[in-house]
Amino acid sequence: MIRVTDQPFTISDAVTEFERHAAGAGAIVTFSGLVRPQSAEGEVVTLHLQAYAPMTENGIRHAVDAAAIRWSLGAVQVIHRIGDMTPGDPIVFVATAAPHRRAAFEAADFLMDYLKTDAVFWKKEVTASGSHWIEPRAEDYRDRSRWKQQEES
Amino acid sequence: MIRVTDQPFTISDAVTEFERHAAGAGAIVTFSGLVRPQSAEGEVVTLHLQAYAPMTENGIRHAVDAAAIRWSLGAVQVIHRIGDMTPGDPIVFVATAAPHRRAAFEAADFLMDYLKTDAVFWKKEVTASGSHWIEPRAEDYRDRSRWKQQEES
Amino acid sequence: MATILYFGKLSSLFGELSEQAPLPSEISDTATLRKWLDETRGFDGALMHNSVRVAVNSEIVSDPFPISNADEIAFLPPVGGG
Amino acid sequence: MATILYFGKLSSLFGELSEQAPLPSEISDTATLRKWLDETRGFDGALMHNSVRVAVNSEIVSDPFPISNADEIAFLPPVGGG
Repeated sequence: MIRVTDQPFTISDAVTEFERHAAGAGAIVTFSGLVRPQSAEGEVVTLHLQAYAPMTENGIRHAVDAAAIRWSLGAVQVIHRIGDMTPGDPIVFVATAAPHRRAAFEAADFLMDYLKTDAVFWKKEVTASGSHWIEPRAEDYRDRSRWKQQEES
Repeated sequence: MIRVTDQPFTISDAVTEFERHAAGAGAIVTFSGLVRPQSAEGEVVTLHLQAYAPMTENGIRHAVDAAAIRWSLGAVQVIHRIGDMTPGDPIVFVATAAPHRRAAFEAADFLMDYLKTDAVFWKKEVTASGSHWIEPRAEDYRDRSRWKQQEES
Repeated sequence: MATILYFGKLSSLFGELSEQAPLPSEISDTATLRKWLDETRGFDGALMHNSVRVAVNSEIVSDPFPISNADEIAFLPPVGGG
Repeated sequence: MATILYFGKLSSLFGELSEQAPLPSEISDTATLRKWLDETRGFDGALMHNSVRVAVNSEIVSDPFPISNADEIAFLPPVGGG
């Protein structure tokens, strides 16, 4: 249930699809990331994402497996857009189903931290003033490091 | 955007409704709590919830306000069922929209911890072996206390 | 007539969520009401438990709180969460 | 013919995501390929940067890694996250 796609998707459709896989779960958490209308460079015209198949999918699968080992999960779904997107378009959808809510919350949070830092994507933002390739924010690395500290402690 | 209702709702419809309020957000987190098919007492036949209007709504509103003060949020939605439900039915739907994902995750997590412990609901589970009124699990109180520790530290 | 509401397990014990009752003249506060209802409605002590809070017109109050026939009085056992 | 893939800012510099190229006989590993492409495709040093990793047939490798005309070689600048 990992999909890297150049086809637009809606959050509603993604949720509906996920619900069919999540039967019997007590808790479902979804995260949806959308193209923001504003960036540090100004108004966003287009966001362009590249992936490298099958490396990108394999990396996500590895993160999903790590989550499934760490938390008791009923189902996991990851949908990630590539190609050209405009503000408001969904970029990423992560859904987790679990018997209890803590597992569902933490697994979704963990997967998003992976996707925002280590996932194999290249991202170009186009604004009125030009285009530039984006690297993860310091904040994203900090978020991601939370799980490593917990593993070591 | 707080609704305590005896009318069944679907997660898909709740998400679709929330998306209309979340325009411009970079991150949307949703939590859906569903009636579990099994409990400590056996197979669940019915879950029955009571609320005390307007005390229940006022308490939720207070928690939503506390979340809005603590995190930068674009929109918040809470839907909570009362009345009779059967396994698989959504009991609660919480959605948060924010510029960044950490705020959206934490605010949804915080609201769920409130709803599972301090919210003004009474909950009766009916199984083949009879019915009994439920109190929050020790785990729910532990989850809730995380936010208080942070406030004090 | 006062409106009396019973929540959670109290509603199971009483068999209904609420009742309309004329308050006897000697019942003028929540403490005497609580004792009278516990004895006359077969709660058999359940209404007297420390954990059962009382609200008058949707506000939690401490016993004894003055009441009259126009009030809505609710008895609230510990909440169970959503 | 080898397939060469350029990702992220390298694709912007090259103007395309990929090219099919016959490898000159003196190019037999990723280190010499990297240098040759950097000089002949106008990367002007961008391909030589330490942060640009190389993959052969979808596996990350370390320079110098042997290559032949049947391979797919990808140059990967730091990932930007999703």
